[in-house]
Amino acid sequence: MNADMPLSAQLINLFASVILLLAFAMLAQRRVLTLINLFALQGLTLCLSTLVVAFTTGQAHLYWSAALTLLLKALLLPWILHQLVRKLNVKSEIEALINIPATMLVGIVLVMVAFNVALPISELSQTITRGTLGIALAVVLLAFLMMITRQKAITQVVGFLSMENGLFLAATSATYGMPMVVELGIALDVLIGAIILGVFFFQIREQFDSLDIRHLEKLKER
Amino acid sequence: MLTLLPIDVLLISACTWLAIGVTGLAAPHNLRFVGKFLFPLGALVGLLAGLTALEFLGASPEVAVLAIGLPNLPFHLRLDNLTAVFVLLLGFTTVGISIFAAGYFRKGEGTAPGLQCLQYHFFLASMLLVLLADDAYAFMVAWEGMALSSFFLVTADHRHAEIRRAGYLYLLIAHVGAIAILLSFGVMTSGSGDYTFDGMRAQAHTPFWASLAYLLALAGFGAKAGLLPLHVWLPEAHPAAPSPVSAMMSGVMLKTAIYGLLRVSFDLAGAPQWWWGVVAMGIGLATAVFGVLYSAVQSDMKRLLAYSSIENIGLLAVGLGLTLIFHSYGMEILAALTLTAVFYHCLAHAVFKSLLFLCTGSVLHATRERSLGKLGGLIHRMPWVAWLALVGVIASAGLPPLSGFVSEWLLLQGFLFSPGLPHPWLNMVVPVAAAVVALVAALAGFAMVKFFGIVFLGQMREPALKDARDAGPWERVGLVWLAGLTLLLGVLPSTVIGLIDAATRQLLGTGLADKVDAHSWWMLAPISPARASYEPLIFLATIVAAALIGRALVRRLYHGRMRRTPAWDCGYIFRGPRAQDTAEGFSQPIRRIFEPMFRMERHFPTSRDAQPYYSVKVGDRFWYWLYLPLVRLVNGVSTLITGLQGGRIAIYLLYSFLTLIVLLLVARP
Amino acid sequence: MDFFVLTLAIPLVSGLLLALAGERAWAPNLNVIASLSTFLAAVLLTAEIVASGPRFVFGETFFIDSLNVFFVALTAFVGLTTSIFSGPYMRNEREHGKLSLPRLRLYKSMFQLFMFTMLVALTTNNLGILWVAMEAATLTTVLLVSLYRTAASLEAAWKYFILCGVGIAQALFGTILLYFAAERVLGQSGDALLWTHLASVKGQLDPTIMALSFIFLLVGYGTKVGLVPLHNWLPDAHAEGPTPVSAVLSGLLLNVALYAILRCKVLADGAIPGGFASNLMMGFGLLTLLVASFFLSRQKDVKRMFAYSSIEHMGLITFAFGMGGAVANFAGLLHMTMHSLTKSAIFFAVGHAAQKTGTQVMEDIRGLIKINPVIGWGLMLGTLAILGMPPFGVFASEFMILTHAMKHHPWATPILLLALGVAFAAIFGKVQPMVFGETHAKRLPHAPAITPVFVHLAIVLLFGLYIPPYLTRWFHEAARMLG
Amino acid sequence: MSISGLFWQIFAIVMALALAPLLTGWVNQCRAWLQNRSAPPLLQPYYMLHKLFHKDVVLAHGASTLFRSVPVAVFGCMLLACAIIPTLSTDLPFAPAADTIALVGVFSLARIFISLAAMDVGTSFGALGGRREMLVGFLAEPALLMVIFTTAMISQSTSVVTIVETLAHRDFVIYPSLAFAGIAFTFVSFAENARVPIDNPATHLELTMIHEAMILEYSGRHLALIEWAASLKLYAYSCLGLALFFPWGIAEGNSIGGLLLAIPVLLAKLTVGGGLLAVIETINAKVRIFRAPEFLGTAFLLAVLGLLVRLMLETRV
Repeated sequence: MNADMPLSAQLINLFASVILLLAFAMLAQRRVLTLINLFALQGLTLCLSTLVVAFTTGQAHLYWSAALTLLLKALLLPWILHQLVRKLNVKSEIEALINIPATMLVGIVLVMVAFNVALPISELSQTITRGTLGIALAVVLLAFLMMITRQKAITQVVGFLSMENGLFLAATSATYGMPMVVELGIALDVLIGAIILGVFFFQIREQFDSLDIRHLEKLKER
Repeated sequence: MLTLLPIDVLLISACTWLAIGVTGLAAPHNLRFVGKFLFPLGALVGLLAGLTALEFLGASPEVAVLAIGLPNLPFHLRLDNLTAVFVLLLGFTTVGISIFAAGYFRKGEGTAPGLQCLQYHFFLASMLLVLLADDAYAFMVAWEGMALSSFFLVTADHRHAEIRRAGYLYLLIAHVGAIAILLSFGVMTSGSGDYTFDGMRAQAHTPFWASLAYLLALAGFGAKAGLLPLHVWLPEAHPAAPSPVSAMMSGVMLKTAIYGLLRVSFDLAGAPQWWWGVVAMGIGLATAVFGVLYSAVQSDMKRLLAYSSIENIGLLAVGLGLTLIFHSYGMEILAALTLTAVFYHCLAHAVFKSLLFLCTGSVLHATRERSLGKLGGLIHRMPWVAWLALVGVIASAGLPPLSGFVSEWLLLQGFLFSPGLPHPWLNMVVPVAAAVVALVAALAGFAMVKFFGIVFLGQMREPALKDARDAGPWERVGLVWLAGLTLLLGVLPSTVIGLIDAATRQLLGTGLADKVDAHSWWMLAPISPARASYEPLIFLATIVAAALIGRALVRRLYHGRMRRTPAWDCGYIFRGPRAQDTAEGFSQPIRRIFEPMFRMERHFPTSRDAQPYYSVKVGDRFWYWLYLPLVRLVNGVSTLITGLQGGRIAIYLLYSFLTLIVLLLVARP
Repeated sequence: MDFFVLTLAIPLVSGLLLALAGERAWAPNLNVIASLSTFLAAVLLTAEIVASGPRFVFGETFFIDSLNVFFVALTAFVGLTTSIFSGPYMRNEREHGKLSLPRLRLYKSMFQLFMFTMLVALTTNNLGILWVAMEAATLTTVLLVSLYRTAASLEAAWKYFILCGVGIAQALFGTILLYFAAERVLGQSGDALLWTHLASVKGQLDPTIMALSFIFLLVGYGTKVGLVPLHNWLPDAHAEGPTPVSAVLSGLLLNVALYAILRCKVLADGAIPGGFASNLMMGFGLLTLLVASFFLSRQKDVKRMFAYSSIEHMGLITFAFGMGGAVANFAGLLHMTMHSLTKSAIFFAVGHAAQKTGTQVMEDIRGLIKINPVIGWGLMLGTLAILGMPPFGVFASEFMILTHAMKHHPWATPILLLALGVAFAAIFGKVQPMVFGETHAKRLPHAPAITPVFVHLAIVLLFGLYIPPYLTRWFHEAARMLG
Repeated sequence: MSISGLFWQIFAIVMALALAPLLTGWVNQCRAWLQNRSAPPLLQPYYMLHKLFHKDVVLAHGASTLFRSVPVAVFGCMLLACAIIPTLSTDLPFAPAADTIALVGVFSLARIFISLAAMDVGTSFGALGGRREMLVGFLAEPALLMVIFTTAMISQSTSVVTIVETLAHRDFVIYPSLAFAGIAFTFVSFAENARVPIDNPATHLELTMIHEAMILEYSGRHLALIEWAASLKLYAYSCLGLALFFPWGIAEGNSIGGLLLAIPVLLAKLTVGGGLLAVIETINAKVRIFRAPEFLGTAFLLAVLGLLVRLMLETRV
């Protein structure tokens, strides 16, 4: 990191690093509620980072994005998830398919991959946030990994939402955010998706008495 | 001013057939309407098509482009002499079969008559279009339409699992063959993108690509014709189908494959290589031997005939191969000789095999029995069918003076004059091939004697056969038509060769007609009378005259008294119909001599059996050598691949994940 | 009135209306009427576009050219026939006690909303909105797939949701990268995601970013198309949802996802030299085709089997578009159309068959031709059509694809043929005993709506023999647009 | 075709009709001598025919029209065969009607007729004989064809007349191919004429018989015609063998002198041939029916070998 970097860029890089760190923390987390909290924290960091970008670049619509992020990712979705966990009586312990150290190792490899892939592109970018594109990709990949390794429906969903965070980070970092219509649309989709998920959880729970996705392995080729 | 060219007439014929078929759908269960009106109408159209082709033969090609088809490839049609010969075959054979069919269909036998009428006439129309098609798309549409309609006809009585299985196998192999044909067309366009046949003719093919096209066509058309090893559908599908359909398939449809092969190897693929002929001849010989041996050991009369068709197709392939060899070495007279043999055998086989299949149809209707072991003595109850079948049997056995012999004779002449070939190795192979052909012809006689003897002669093996009734008037007319054609083809070879010579000239540039015409019309001497000649009419007349004079003299000089008694049978007390030779017994020598060729499952009775019995099942080795391993391979791969769908969502996500990672790391512009 | 607005508004409004009052007796009729009006509007819109060329709507948000108007017409048509079909079908389901009234309301409402999202995805000029609409299409159908609330349907819907959600997230990443690339040329404005603008500057987009972007887009939308190995949700969702849903998923949703890829491919091809996007698509296409065909022979559930068949055909179409060029694109478009029509017809027939016999297990379905000759023949002919037997239109497009492949990519031909052969053997071997043979099943209370099956098949048959010249022109124009 | 040609053609046919039973009688007589039996009279076959013609026909109940037509048909076939094989002269107006290939066809036709007739009544022996006959037939027929091919290749023709003329004119060159062909032809002739290694014309033992099994149910004039046809067949084969391998003495054209010379030459050749036949029959034992394929297979192979030898050694000379 260059010393002559403006403060805003340093801040953004810091926030991005925090997001990546949180992604790792989520990957390593064994408890559902903590996981949701970490997710909320990630949303909050994302919101802050967006605010910094908005402030620095003067892009007005980014304030809206930041607000939306705060509302949706940091408050509403975590709240819904909390409610669900409570209502559905989810066991707080998360069972992973692969043990956590191994997952972490794979995660580190993924970060390397992501940085490598993003490097030639970041160099093309003129934005102050260009360094964070690799981080965004890494967050997406880590969330993907989390979805693969976790056995609970709810953790998969958190992974999925965390992936959205990564995407959002990418959008702000590479291009100062997508056009407003699109942002709104995406937010709406995420919200509806979350609601449908909630409905789903109840249905799954009703059907299987559990949210463990191991029950969802009946459909296959025999 | 409206002038109807022959090609228009043929097109109208095809459309009329389609229309007749659709009309059948209007009254699907009205047997009287469909049988007594639509089918005879179809026969008339067949006659029209046949006469048109007859009229056309010798004229210059006509083309037509229809407004249907693909946007950049509308249906191209073309009527040339090669097509005309096969239209002739289609038309005249159809007359007999359709008239027979008019009296054949019964209530409650499988698909409704009207629907069968649709499928049948669709089948006819598509065969006509196959012959007329002049671009790859039209050809493929007609070709697959033919396969499809005949598939539905084969499975008309789909309540039986084995019939369904036969239909499946048939359509599958037909489809695989169609794929090969399509590929062959693709190769022949040489990347020009022009899928009309004219476009293919215009290409200059390198030997490699031409050979590839030829081999693909051989595989594709061979699958339809029943060449080894793609023959397995044939003995299943032919018995399964209603008899007029078996007749149509065996008599006409198999010939369309020969047509395609001729079209590709002489017309489209460029100058033939000498080894093309060797390949065709080798496969043909193997097919012929295989067909005739299996034909001789069958216990089901329609299967027997089906295998006999395989044999005949094999002989046709041999003729084709020989023609290719001669043609590639520029020995055009000999090529013309063997090509004439091929055409002649196509015509002859179409007629006599239809005749025989129709006869089995009559027997089947009269007795509800296909197994040779339960038939016998039908000549007493069904004299019409029996005597007409005898005509077919003699022709099929390749005996003078009927049609089968003429083509065999021409083919053997071709073999005989082969030593002029510049290739020493070929010089050695060809006579051996001739020996095999001779063996096949002789074995065909064995199979045919078995067929006729067991079905029509002897005593009735089952009491129920006493109620068998002879064929009805429609069926008789159909049979007589075909038997008459067989006789005509047998005794008027020069005339017929004069007709088909236009096609020979078209493909080779040389014909036989001028040589044949140089002599009396009853004499067939394709090269010169000193080298070889055959006068079937004199031949027949001599035998008949000798027989009649002999009989008259004996009657005049002696007396004609006759008594009926029980059979003498070496003085043994008469032991009833069960003591007769069975179909299995009759073919025992063949099974024994050619044992390695068959895959036999036998059960011998022992002294401890409460109910001793003997049974033998003859299986096709190709199933075990080729088809079952292939099925196992596909199943194995399928099992491996279905492992992908293991039901775990995490694994599914992993697939996406890995795909992404791999693409990110590997894919670079 | 603007036909375009109507085309979009009718499904949206009727969807909302049905959501509010879908339990009434007239609801099924409303569903059909709405679909019919949508279809009519789409036809008029098509006529207008064909007559007067492409145009923008709502500023530059929507863009209708000959490529997407063709999909609009197709979508509206299949939507109409599906709604006709689903009337008696759903009534039977209800009388079998499989569905309650509120679920039927959900079904009808979601069906219309689904149509809306697809039409939006097809007509929007904004790649971001395209993404949003695709995601919304997923969301609406997730509820449709789990309509029966059985264990299996929940599982299928869950897998559908997660896999497609993740997939579509990749597509969003791709879209962001695309925006990133575009922004450097077009400047930072909302225009940078407008396809018409992107297409005009596609040569200047940075190849590195575009390559990365296309990978994400392909993997993302490819999940929805059902490209192997991203296809795993597809058979489950098709098999466990109600049959009308399977029909529209197979017949329409896959098309729309492929359409999204096509739009992106045009840009990627313009930006990246060396046929990067084409090669990727050809590779995925072939892999999909081959793997799916081997899946077929192991199937026991009839809808599952036809789902794999859809995957197989999507592979073939992807391959065709991958080859590119006017002929292959034309063939690809034609094949999409033929596949949509044929596959939905098959699902209609299969739906009735499954209802009559009370099972989707193929071994238990026998002798359809005896229970109901019309359904039996419908299934038989549909199957033959989808297997590429002439004279059905699927053969026409397969013929063009194969011949084009032989000309330009001869190495691919054996793979194509192997896959087609294996698929033929597998599907036909399973369908034939279902249609033919003996059975003991009994009749249904409501006569099935068979017209859609035969209307579809008749069109497919017509296309095999004759493609009307104005359609040809239209296809050619669309094909040229794809480059 | 000239009047004299027609006359000699008819003369040849009449001679065949007359001579054929005599040849059979001669062979039987020789056999009896060689086997130390008292010989039947030379004219015994004529007596037989005469007696049979006089007798009533006793027809089995199950016999169909086919059964009754076959004797005349077979008789007609054999007569045709005799008509086209040059015995005295090569100027045969009927000869173009059938070349050697068609000749083989005539024999097959007769065989098929008689096999069918054997199956007609529906007795166990009949069908047994029929299938054995066909077994012999399908092996003998290609062998015969190959023999004919060898000679046809030498003479570049399949016309019997041309073959005989060519072979008669040849210098005395040793054709190894003809030797092979000759042996094969001998084998085939034995099999085709129901002679000893394959069949025994003088037995009604069910395990061994072929020809006799087929005609068990015939009687009266039918049997007479069949027996006569059998004699004609033996005569035809003998003449064919003589024409192919010992063609000297057959007149070309219609000179009375040549023909008058040809008659004694033919008689002499037949006498010797019949004697040799009897000798071979006597010194051989009948083989089991399933050795017959080996026997005929050997003949087939020899014939093919002859053909190959012809191609290998003789075409280059």
